[in-house]
Amino acid sequence: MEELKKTVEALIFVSETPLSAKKMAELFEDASERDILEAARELADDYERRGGGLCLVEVGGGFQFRTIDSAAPWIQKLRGGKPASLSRAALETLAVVAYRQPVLKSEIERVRGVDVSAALKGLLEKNLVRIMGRKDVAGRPIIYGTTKRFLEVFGLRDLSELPTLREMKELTGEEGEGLE
Amino acid sequence: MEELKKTVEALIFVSETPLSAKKMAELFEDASERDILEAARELADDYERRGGGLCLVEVGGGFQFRTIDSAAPWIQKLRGGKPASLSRAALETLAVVAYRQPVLKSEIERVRGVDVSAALKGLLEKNLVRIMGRKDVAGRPIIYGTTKRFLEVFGLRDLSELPTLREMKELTGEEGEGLE
Amino acid sequence: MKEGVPRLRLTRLARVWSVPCIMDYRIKLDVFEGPLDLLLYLIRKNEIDIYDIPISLITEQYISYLDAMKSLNLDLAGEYLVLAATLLHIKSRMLLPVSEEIDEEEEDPRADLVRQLLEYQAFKEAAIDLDRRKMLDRDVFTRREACDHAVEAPEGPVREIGVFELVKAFQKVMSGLPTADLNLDISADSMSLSQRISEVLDLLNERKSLTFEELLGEEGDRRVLVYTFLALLELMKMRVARAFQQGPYETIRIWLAVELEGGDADWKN
Repeated sequence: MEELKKTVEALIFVSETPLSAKKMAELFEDASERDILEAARELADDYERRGGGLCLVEVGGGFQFRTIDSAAPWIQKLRGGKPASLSRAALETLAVVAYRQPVLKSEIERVRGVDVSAALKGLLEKNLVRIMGRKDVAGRPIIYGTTKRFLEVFGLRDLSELPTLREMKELTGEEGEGLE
Repeated sequence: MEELKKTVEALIFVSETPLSAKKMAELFEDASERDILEAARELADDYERRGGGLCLVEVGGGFQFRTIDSAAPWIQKLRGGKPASLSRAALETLAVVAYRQPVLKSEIERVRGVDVSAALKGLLEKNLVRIMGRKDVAGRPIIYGTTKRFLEVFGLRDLSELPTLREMKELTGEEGEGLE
Repeated sequence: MKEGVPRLRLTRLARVWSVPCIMDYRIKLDVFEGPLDLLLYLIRKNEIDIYDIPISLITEQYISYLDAMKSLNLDLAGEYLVLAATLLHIKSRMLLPVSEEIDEEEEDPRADLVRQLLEYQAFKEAAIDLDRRKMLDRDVFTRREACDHAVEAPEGPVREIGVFELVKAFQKVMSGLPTADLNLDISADSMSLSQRISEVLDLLNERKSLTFEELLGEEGDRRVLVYTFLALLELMKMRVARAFQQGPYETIRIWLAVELEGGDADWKN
């Protein structure tokens, strides 16, 4: 294997958060961001073709090694404790923040029709949502948005990867609701 | 790749310490320690043959992924330039300065209940806190405040964008609900 | 709550809807995420076209649902009652005779509610989509650093920190103080004052002395004007700044009462 590709693999492996090609490029003198991006994507292909227990994904603006999902039950057994999971209230609140950001609490509450304080607080604590600042209107309400961690947790490269909101979809014929 | 081998790879990857075949065997009902040992050694061979940036080594009675030696200088470089997070003491001191500025050291110490010299020094060095002046009283104590860099790190336009305690209380007031 | 539980409950709910009993209502209660969710459920259950909701029927079912919850002494969030009132209002408007001429221009009384329902429905689906993704630490996992305590490097950049972490830290510190000290009223205003104090200090440090007019004249904004004045008072109270006036009607001049620390760029940045 080419030296650069090896090093890129090692760097992504040791990084705690998704590692961007840009950041890696800062370390090298004789490799461009483009070379690195190419090496990393080749690696991702290698892992996919190999079909092992690991995969290399592009997420949150960088690259990260992850386990395949079929291994999840065993990993949970190894680690013990409950798997991380979000309640419906949290997921709905998160969805509104993700699609409507920068967004005010009052707007989230208007959309969901309920008080969202507790859900919002939980999302802030989980570092999925962040405080972006204040809006320059009377009362200067706090503006919320999603974090990089949000992209990482949901395996998104960036916000544009979120599926389009099916806002005007007909409701009739939509059966089998509820979270799966 | 065989299912057991994939799972073994994923398990070793997520384990913080070298993972023994014995411990893995406890997770499976239909795989013996011997099967697992075999799968793990096969994996180690695969990685060696592949000659990439990672290797699977048998250490301390278990298996662990490691980066290859030749990547060490780059990893060090990556870690060296890595933005450090603030310790709890630093973050708490910074919080008091941010919310109570212009503030004296004695006031920060009264609030935090501990000596804050070291924490303040660190924050001054990191350019998050600055000396705003001296109070014209006996001893001419130093007045502290936050810097522009502080605003940058927290992504704020100005200090008035900081959430107030009341706003946070509104979020945290409700118990239960939301996330689990 | 375990994953998958909501779906299970909803299925069960659909099955038992026609035979209400205490346990079922209890189950139903935490299935719905609010009044809109309940309304969507009723619409779906009755196989109604959302663009043409039979308001009487839905209102009746919605209210009898609330009654059932009340009779069980279950906590009924105010939001449920607000929607009940909205439904009754729409119902009464639908009963009014519509004159032919304005018929075209006047919007269907249900239009707002339909829009709200459709919007909520879209986000509900988006939430389901999110939940279906491979979620980190639930479906997929990454390596964990063996021991990564926040060790402070004396130099080097600082990681970006969320504002929430800072407030939490402050909350934690304040929670250790007697309530008299809590001063929960740290408002956006006092933060604006801090900001202005810092700016006035910088200005004084740069120029050594300023006239009152120069200081106030910096910005035209009335709010800033007030903060500037308050900042000045605060600085004088702290005995950092002093104001002198030669005589009545003379210009007021502001001075730094003390030398600021050297010319170190560090704290001016």
